[in-house]
Amino acid sequence: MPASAITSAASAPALQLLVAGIVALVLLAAGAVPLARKAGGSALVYGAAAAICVLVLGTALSSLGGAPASLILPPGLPELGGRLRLDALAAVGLDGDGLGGAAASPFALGFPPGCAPGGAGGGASPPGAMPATSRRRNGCCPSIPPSWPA
Amino acid sequence: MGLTGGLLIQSAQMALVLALAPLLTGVVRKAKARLQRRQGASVLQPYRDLARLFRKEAVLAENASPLFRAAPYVIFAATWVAAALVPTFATGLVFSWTADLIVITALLASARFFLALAGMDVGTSFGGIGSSREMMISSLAEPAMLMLVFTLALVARSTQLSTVAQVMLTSGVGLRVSLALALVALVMVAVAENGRIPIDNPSTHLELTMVHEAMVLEYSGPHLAMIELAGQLKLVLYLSLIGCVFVPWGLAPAGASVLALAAGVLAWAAKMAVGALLLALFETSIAKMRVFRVPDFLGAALMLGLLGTLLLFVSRSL
Amino acid sequence: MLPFYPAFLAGMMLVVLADDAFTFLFGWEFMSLASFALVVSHHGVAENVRAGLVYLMMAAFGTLALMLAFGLLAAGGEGVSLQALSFSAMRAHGPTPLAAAVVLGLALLGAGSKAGLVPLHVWLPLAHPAAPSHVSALMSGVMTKVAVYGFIRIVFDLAGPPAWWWGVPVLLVAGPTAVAGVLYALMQTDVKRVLACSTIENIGIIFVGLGLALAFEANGAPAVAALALTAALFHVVNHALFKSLLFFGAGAVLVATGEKRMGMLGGLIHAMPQTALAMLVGAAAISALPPLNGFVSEWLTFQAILLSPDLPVWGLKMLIPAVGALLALAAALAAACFVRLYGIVFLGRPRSAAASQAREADGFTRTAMASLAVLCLAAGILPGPVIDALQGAVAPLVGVRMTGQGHLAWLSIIPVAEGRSSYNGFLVFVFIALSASLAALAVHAFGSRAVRRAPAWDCGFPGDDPLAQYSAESFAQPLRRVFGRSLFAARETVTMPPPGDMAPARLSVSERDPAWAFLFAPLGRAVSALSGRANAIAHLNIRNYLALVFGALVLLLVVLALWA
Amino acid sequence: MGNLVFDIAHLLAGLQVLVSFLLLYQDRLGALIRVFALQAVLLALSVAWQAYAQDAPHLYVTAAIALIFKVLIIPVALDRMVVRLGIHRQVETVVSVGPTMLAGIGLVGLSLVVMLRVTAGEADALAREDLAFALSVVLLGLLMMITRRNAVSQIIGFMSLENGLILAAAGARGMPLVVEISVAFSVLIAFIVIGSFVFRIRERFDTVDVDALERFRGGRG
Repeated sequence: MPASAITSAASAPALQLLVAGIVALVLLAAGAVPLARKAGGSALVYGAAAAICVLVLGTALSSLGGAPASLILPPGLPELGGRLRLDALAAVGLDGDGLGGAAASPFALGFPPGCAPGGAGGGASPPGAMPATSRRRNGCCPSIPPSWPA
Repeated sequence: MGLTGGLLIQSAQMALVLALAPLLTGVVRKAKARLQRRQGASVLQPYRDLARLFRKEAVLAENASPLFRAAPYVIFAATWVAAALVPTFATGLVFSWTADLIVITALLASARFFLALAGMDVGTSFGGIGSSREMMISSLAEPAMLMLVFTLALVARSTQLSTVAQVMLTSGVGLRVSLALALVALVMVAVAENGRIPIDNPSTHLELTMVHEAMVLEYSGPHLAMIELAGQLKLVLYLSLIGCVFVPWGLAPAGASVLALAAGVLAWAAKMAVGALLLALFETSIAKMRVFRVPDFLGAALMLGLLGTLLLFVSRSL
Repeated sequence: MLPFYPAFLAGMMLVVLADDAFTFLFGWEFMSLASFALVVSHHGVAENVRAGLVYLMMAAFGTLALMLAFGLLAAGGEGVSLQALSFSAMRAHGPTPLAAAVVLGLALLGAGSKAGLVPLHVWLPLAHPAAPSHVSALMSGVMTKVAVYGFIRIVFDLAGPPAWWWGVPVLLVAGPTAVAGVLYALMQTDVKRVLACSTIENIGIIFVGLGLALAFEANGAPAVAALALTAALFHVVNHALFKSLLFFGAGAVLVATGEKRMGMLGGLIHAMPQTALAMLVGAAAISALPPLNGFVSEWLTFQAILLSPDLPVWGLKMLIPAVGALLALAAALAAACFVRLYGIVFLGRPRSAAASQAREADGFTRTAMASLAVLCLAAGILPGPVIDALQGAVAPLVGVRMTGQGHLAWLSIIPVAEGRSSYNGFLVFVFIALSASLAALAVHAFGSRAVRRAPAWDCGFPGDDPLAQYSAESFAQPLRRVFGRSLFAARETVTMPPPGDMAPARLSVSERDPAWAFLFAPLGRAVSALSGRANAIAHLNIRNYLALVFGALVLLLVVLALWA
Repeated sequence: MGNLVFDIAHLLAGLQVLVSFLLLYQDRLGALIRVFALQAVLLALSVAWQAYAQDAPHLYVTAAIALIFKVLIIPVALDRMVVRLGIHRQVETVVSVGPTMLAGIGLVGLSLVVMLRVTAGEADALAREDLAFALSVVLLGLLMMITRRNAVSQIIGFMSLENGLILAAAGARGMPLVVEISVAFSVLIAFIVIGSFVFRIRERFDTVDVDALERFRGGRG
């Protein structure tokens, strides 16, 4: 299996772009580890993820009608290599991925880190009396005055 | 007749439906009063009520949100569009292909969706009672209606109302058991959807029993007028739906002459009157059901619809 | 938590692009593990960790099923080389009918456990809410779609021509999934759990479409199969849109109030108007209301169901209308579920201090939600172009394309035949908008424009305690009483305080998930019992271990003797 | 002449299996060590005879190694260890001798059946015979390790198992010397480790009973 990425069928530039997108996402994941602690880190990561997803969405939409393209990448099983194929069904699936990512990433920018969804604590149905929910301030959830006027 | 003629008929139908809706309700109330040996208000009383409400000022609860003010218009619009798509005096309307029976059912569902939300908006427990029960009733009535649509679609091989009416009119479908089941199921669903006696009492003021009334408790002035009109339009829709599918005689075919159209209107008016009297008779002869007997009532309608569909397979393929 | 987000996206994209079993499973497992890491990102809360573990178990089970399925598919090839693992080799020599049937079952298990088909859905209401909102939006909106893609790729593309009965198991699982999913959503009081359970319902609708496509394709009606498959794919796109929108709204509410329980929210429309508007569009779309996109895919599915009498097989003829009834029931219950969710969270009066001091979400959130809401409306109004775009994917799978919808007059869609049925989202929207504005004009022109604010009439009762409003449990009480009593063993218990004690009485609702009670709990007990007994092996002494080694050796020799 | 070679090899291998049974039978440590030395002698003879039969000179080296280490050095070391440890000379068995003997017979039968079936294609009867006996010596050695409580007797079981390996190696044609040496030396290393291990046990718990270790290993599950 030659080391370079041989292309059996006509591998449209779209497929190579998509592979580049996936590789970029994986690199972003690796890069995000040191960034996680820095202040602007999450914004940078989510912004980059949003950009890549928009790119993927674009290429997927453009290749909905196109002829299927396939690609064999060196990493993968010895005789088989990592085979990738972009046909219409894969394009529809990618639309979903790209769209979801492109919408979720900007949303995540607005979602301050450290806001534990369970922060308000579990609890069965609302207690009879008005809950005196005093809660330490943790970034996003506003601190609630201990006693709320009945 | 061309497009303009078609448009004319379509707009004539929409205007006719809108104009006669309060009259139909007036006739039903008058008939019920007479059956209960009461004088009863005049047949035109609903018009006066609507006019009075239009002139009064709208009192909104402090907690009412923009949705509360916009909901009546959306509810009225959805119901009016649905009513306009049901052929009354002529089939083959210009816009009949924009929507079929499933879309009409869904339009009524969206009207109910916004009505239930508006009911909950003010934040009183009565709005909650109304919306909660309305949603329970609709979660059974809508599947029954859709099973009805299946039966009609299997008989007429189409869900377009005008095509269904055409098939019923011309091809001599003949008496079929499944159609009879479908008729009974449609009547039951119509009673449930319009909040008539066995399910909900339209003229009640006893909080615990009301469903439709509880949701619109906080409305007043023009908003209440919109919702009342929407309710009356829905009654006209269901009666003309029953008329056009099961009593299709007198429907003017597409592109018919003005005379045929006039005959169509008369036939339709007659059907509406007979329908109103039957409804009044039915309502005075039955008492309101407990809320939790309603699921059995509507469950029966769903089973009738499903049975109708399955019976149709048997009769069609034998 | 941050690095796993791009990894999760990369994994999903890799699965979709994979053209051989190894890359597919590699991407699949990569996606599962990344999403597991995201689910337990808030590991401070105990229930998140439990949810993560249950999710990991189900993900492993799903991958095992898919691995076996690919093994069967690859077995078709002649030589025992790795080349057989590539999808093109699998397509070249399809599996034997028996192997194909087993592959269908395995694909249903594998993809079904990830998508959330009923018996295997138990992890979904636990895992999706545990993740941060943007991740649960991705998991519900996109990851379940990757599972559906996996099912379609294996069953429609690789497993060769379907047998006549292939539609039956899929429909038998999909119908109950739709109804059970939405009924379970009605019982929940946590916003994100309601959304996760409604994902189960939408997956049921998608698999009904897939089951219909299988049934029609196998019984010689490829045109209707194309319609059913298009309906399923259309609903895949729709669900990705409005479910992400709803999860973003839930996230915005969570950020604004720090509260997930519906019983503590209420009246948020006053504080968060734009979020409320976007959520209204999302709720209306998922309840399949006409001008929006949810209705179009359900309408197409119903059109496919209406064509069932053409099928020669009696079983399918009876099964499909029954599944249609289940679908209609699920649609109506979905509307009830989202009236409840929207009404209790956004309308009414705030039920807690947190809800009363909520603030509107920030710019990014609102733009993300607004864009998705506009897409929902666009897909609802212009279904034709979307259907044509999907034909590229449908044609190779069922062999035939649906008739072109893009160019039809007035943007309407006619799936099968002119006289049969047609729907025009655009005109319906125009009519509603026109008549609503007409009515508004008439009121402003003739009616009185005076508006006065006054305390709510409420039949004269002065009570202003916000807890007197309907809560999540009380709104679902009629539906719980009608549907939930048998299936979910829903019980309401009232605990009265001892006489003389002034403590308030409490009414609590208890329900259990039948899949958990009858399938997974006994399984868990059996496993722990077995492992209890097997635990003794860990505490043998050296000599016993030697005995074990010796026993194994002797056993192998005996086998060798008997078998060689 | 051919069958004489076969007969003697057959005799020596058979004797080794017999001695393995003897090992199982012994109940005193001193006797046990001496019987082990006897088995080592037989092994050396058998390897030497194989060397003569296959006229492979390197087998003589193996025979010499076996003779020096297994007949002289190891038994003497074990004897001194037993004396220094001062442990009681009784060989505690887990299962009484009768069932152990029956199990041994069963094992020999099994190894014969297996080896004859597995090597059915081989022409050379001598090698097949040798391998069969070697496998039974190995299995008997393993059985001894399992049914003995005393660490020293387990060591001897392990050593007789190793003898079986050497016998098999010698029997198989053309096994290079390297393998034999490595096998031998691995056993020696194992012996050293076990030896030190036994001394450690002796210091800490003043008993060599393996079950006694059990108490200090952490609670049951």
